[in-house]
Amino acid sequence: MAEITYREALRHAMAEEIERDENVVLLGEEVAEYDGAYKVTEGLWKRFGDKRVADTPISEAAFIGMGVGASMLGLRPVMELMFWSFSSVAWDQIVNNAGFVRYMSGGLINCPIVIRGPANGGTNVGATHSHTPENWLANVPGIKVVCPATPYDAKGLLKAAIRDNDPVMFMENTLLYGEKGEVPEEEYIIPLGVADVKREGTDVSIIAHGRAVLTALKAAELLQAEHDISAEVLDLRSIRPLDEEAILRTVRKTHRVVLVEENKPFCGVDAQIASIIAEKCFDDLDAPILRLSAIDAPAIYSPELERRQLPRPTDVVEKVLSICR
Amino acid sequence: MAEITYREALRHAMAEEIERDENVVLLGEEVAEYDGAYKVTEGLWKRFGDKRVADTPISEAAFIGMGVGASMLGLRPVMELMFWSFSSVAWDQIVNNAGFVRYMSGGLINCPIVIRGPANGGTNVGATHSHTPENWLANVPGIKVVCPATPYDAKGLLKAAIRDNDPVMFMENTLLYGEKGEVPEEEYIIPLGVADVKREGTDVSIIAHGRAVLTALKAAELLQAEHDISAEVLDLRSIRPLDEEAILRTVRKTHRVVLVEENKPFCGVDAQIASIIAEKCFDDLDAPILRLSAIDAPAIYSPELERRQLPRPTDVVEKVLSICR
Amino acid sequence: METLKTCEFASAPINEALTPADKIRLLKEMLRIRRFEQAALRAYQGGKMGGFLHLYIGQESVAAGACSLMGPNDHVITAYRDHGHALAVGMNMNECMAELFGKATGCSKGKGGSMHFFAPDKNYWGGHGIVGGQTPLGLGLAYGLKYKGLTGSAMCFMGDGAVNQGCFYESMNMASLWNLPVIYIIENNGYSMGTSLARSSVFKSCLAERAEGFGIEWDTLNGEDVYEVRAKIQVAVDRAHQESRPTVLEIATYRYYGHSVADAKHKVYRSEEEIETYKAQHDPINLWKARLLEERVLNEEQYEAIDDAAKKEASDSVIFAEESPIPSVESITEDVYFEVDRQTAAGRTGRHFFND
Amino acid sequence: METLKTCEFASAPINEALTPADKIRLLKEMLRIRRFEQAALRAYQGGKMGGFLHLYIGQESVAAGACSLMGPNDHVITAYRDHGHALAVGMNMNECMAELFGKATGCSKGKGGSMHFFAPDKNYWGGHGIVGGQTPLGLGLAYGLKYKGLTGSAMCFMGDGAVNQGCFYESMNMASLWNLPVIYIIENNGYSMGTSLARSSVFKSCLAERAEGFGIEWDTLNGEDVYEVRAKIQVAVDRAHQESRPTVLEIATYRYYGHSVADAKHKVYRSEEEIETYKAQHDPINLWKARLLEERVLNEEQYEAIDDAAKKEASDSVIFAEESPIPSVESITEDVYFEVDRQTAAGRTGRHFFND
Ligand SMILES: Cc1ncc(C[n+]2csc(CCOP(=O)(O)OP(=O)(O)O)c2C)c(N)n1
Ligand SMILES: Cc1ncc(C[n+]2csc(CCOP(=O)(O)OP(=O)(O)O)c2C)c(N)n1
Ligand SMILES: [Mg+2]
Ligand SMILES: [Mg+2]
Repeated sequence: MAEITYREALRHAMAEEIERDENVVLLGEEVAEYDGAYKVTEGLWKRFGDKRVADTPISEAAFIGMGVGASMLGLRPVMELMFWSFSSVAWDQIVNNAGFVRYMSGGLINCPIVIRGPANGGTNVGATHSHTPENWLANVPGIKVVCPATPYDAKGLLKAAIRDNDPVMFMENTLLYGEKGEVPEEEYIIPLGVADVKREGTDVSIIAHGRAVLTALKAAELLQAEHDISAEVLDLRSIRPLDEEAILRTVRKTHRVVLVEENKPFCGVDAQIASIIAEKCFDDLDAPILRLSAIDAPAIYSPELERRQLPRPTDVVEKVLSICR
Repeated sequence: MAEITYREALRHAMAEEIERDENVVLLGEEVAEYDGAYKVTEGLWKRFGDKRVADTPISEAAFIGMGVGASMLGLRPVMELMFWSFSSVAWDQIVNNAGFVRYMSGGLINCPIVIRGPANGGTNVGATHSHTPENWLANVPGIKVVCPATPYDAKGLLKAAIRDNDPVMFMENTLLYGEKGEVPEEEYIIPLGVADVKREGTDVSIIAHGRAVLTALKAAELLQAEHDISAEVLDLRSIRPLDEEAILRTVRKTHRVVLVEENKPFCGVDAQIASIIAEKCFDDLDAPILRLSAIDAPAIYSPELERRQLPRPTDVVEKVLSICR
Repeated sequence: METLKTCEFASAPINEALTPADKIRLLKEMLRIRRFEQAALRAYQGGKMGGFLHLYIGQESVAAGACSLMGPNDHVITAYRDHGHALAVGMNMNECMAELFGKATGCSKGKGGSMHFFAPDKNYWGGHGIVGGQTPLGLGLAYGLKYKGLTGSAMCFMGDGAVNQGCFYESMNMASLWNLPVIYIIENNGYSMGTSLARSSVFKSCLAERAEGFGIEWDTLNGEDVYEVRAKIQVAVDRAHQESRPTVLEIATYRYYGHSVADAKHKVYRSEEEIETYKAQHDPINLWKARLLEERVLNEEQYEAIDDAAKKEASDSVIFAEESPIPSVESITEDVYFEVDRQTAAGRTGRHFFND
Repeated sequence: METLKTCEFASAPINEALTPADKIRLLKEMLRIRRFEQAALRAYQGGKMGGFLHLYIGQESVAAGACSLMGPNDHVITAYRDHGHALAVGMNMNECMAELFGKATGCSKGKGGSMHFFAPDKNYWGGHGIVGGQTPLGLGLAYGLKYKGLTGSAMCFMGDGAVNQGCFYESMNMASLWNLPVIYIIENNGYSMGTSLARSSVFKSCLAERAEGFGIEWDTLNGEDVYEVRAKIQVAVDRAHQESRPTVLEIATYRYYGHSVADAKHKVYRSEEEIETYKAQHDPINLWKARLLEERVLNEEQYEAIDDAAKKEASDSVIFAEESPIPSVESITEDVYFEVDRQTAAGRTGRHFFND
């Protein structure tokens, strides 16, 4: 299998879906002539032309809403937010229009839109540019949320998201764009709502999503090598729909769990995961459910400190040791 | 003590603070000449005039941002959102500007703003008008969130919020505006971050905020009368800062807990409360932590069904019985 | 800007082309709106529904005139004051009244209520509660039409208060930049809730003139005359069809009732006299009726028959709504996700709902 | 609209009032900006900082000219391309460079970075990363001034791309409606990232003309000439002070570097020739220097001395930044809440942070 980057995997997914379905169109700031601020859409405008790949003005509310309106007519717009942080100026269009139009119309209208872009801290761009709104959006019934961690998942999930008939919020990570991984030549789809055991283990479960999965995997190696602890790493991949069975399965297997995410702690995704486990695995747990999130402050600029603000493998190790000793 | 409504309590708080501090100004749609869409500000424009109470155009992003800018100069704007739902079009101003300007400026700038208005379902106004964003906003370090349930709390907390030097999101409830309760004549303040045991009990703790507190209290009565179960009801009052000690105290007292809120379940405030309890009361719990939230769909219009969508006292009773039998 | 003189409205080609039956249909549509809403108001006062009820009465000529211009690829979207447009595109009163009653037979199965009527099969895309929030959606409909290579338009209605929501300007810029066939129609009834135009907006000659800064053609018109409404909107429709260019129109109109049924102050922020003057001298139904009488297309007897039919349709719809079933509790979680409703593979994978 | 002819700019009263020392100070401010940013660029390339670095080089006359007009109650706020305004209001290079290095001695203690400089003591309110997001804040500064009865203004800078954010229009309407002394200054450098003006906006004669629809006075000006910048902005400042009315100004300018340091394509979406022509013929520092030489206010030697001082200040600031301490890990949760930082009763009540 070829090794390609997360960025390329996303690009291939979009290219394949553009070719496959004439209703797929890519829209966003600098996605066309500039090849994308993070080069995710590089070459697509040249290849597919103005109709299928187009640059928008800096008007997120209008262009996201435009995508929603177009999707109601049957188009499948794939909208790039240069950063998911900029969803703040299109919030109403995302939540009320993409999220609720099917419900408010009693099921008469569909909204097969994908909104994608990076949602992460860790690149020293400050608090205004480092939002991770997966928890906010997964709070909204009607919306789906996906956070792939690897090139393989990125491609398979994005293709599933584009074909999905519901609005899917697809959250990437600028720190992952350059990460490489094996991706098959043949077409494949990864259904939304299926978590992935990224590493098998028996002593403790580490559950994560997005880039925190890589952190968890590094922690699992350290735990094995230095502490002889066998950690299972479960990658949620999709936040809503959620693979609850996979969560319960791993907790029932290891009886100990540490939840890791890069969001701020209060009402983060892992609060929800913790509440599910606390209810459904009450008799399975041998230790309290622990959470590790970003240090609870707006994203700091200072590069050294921002590295410290996000969960590091050693922080995960420490958490695990506190319940595995 | 006089019995006044929740609405009057809020109004008195604002009137007193306007009189007390020349920097307090009320701004929002229809708050002045129209006396407020829900009459919370009734009479205040007549009494205090154009300068202290003013009507804005339907431009939430501009007027909330205006309030933030004015607060940076030392004003203490109290901004009414006719519905908290309309925060969706001002989201960027609230999160990035009110929430982060202190941090991004390294503490050089304060933002003593209060944003208030009703945040609730249950009035058959549909999905676009029934948001309860306390979980989204409490996710943001830099922001404070308050959800009073009674007239007494509404007044004391609003006065504290106006005097607070950080941005406070104050979430009321149209279904509570007409509720009456005792409120003293003398001035008082209820500090943010102090929960209130609204009813003492020994067998189970019901933790709630906002209108769900009234639901919990009714449930507690039913439990006592019909099932001889003594339920303690803890009203969080303030979501951030959070009175964690009070939560741990009641759980350690009763060993059983049901969390009730009117928000949608995924990553609701109670997910956070559950995750705190699951971690810190691991050895204190005699039963799984249960949660009761709104039925997980956009707010339905149909009046009969919306009543069913929000937690009812009997639903709480059922949850409690499932862990107290 | 292209304009037509008053005297020419009746003789504009689009109006010249009207048969007597067409003209009577326009009257009928306006009467249907009025009688439907009067019945709805009574039912509201009788406690038959919840939430808001924003009446369109007084503005009927706008929706009826505009929607009478729709061809197969002309689409309509509006705000929460949406009953008029819904009926004008051809929705039946039963599904609309049942929606108000929150019944399973409602156009949105009782999920949307008064503010959220939809009929995509009739090119009607709602019914939107957030002020101004529909303006990017209207842009999207126009974009979708153009993308698909269809000759059509998206008429996006909005209030005079809605012009102060920023996404409208973003949408105008994009419509102009991308040559999209959207028609923004500002129904200027003089008030946004209790706030008069003068207290909410500053403008040069009118609100529509703000389009000038975006290189968009605009015009103003008097909404009381169906001929004028049709003639001037047709100019915009033609521009959309032929040049794929947007237009912004501002239509002077008036609402007789309060902002919503809950608006107790609507005779405080505006005078009784103002309301009565409008009713007496500018009522669009009376004016159209007078026209048709004058043109001898209509006589009083026919008028009564049409009106009676509208009243009957309205009262029948109340009975229909009353007798319709309340949606089931299970239906609360239906229509949230397409994939779950259809029980596709995607809908059966993973957990979508999180109670218990 | 009030305009001044080119020949008159130098003799506008506000420019006539400039002493030779004042004129040299303007030169010095522009050179400080350029040398600071060149030093910052080198440090960035040397891996000394993270995130973005948006250089203002080429646009110095705008910030220097505008800020030279500030009286005690005139305030400034801008977007993320904020180093020029920061230095022009009087911030020192040390605190600015240290901020870029993410050090505890930075103006925002290393918390804001390049996009988020602040100096409220100098009436400088940032430095804002979300495009257009500062426009309501500028409105709020103007509102606050008026509320407090102060005679002042809020100059709110923004880019040509930022005009397509809706809150700008909402803000213009409110500024006009409430007579607020805000001055929106569009620094039109022809591009928003890789998108030229023509590909992002439709307008009549210029972007500022969109203000017309809101009854706001507007004007355009050539940013390369400090006299013109000062003369025309002063008209707006006078309007703010005397009439408490807003103004929208559009200033033609140019950035020499890419959108940010990461912009590898900036010689693809615009030609090398375009850049070189601007540098050769329109460089604001060269032009101002030539003026002052011509006016015999300056000689080459003095120029070199001023430039050397600016370079030295810049390189010293790099040393300062290098040698400054990294903020402590504990500082991550400082400056989040006022009440917690001050350990007031409110700050000591309840839990504010939720790790562990
Ligand atoms: C963003 C937003 N802000 C406020 C409201 C509350 N609201 C509903 S209708 C309305 C007045 C709108 O007036 P206008 O646009 O003139 O329409 P009209 O009611 O006259 O048809 C207001 C303030 C809302 N629904 N959405
Ligand atoms: C709401 C939002 N959308 C997108 C961005 C990303 N972005 C940052 S600067 C920029 C271009 C802005 O151009 P312009 O306003 O002309 O300012 P200039 O960079 O030329 O100074 C973009 C698209 C952002 N920061 N905020
Ligand atoms: Mg109106
Ligand atoms: Mg620019």
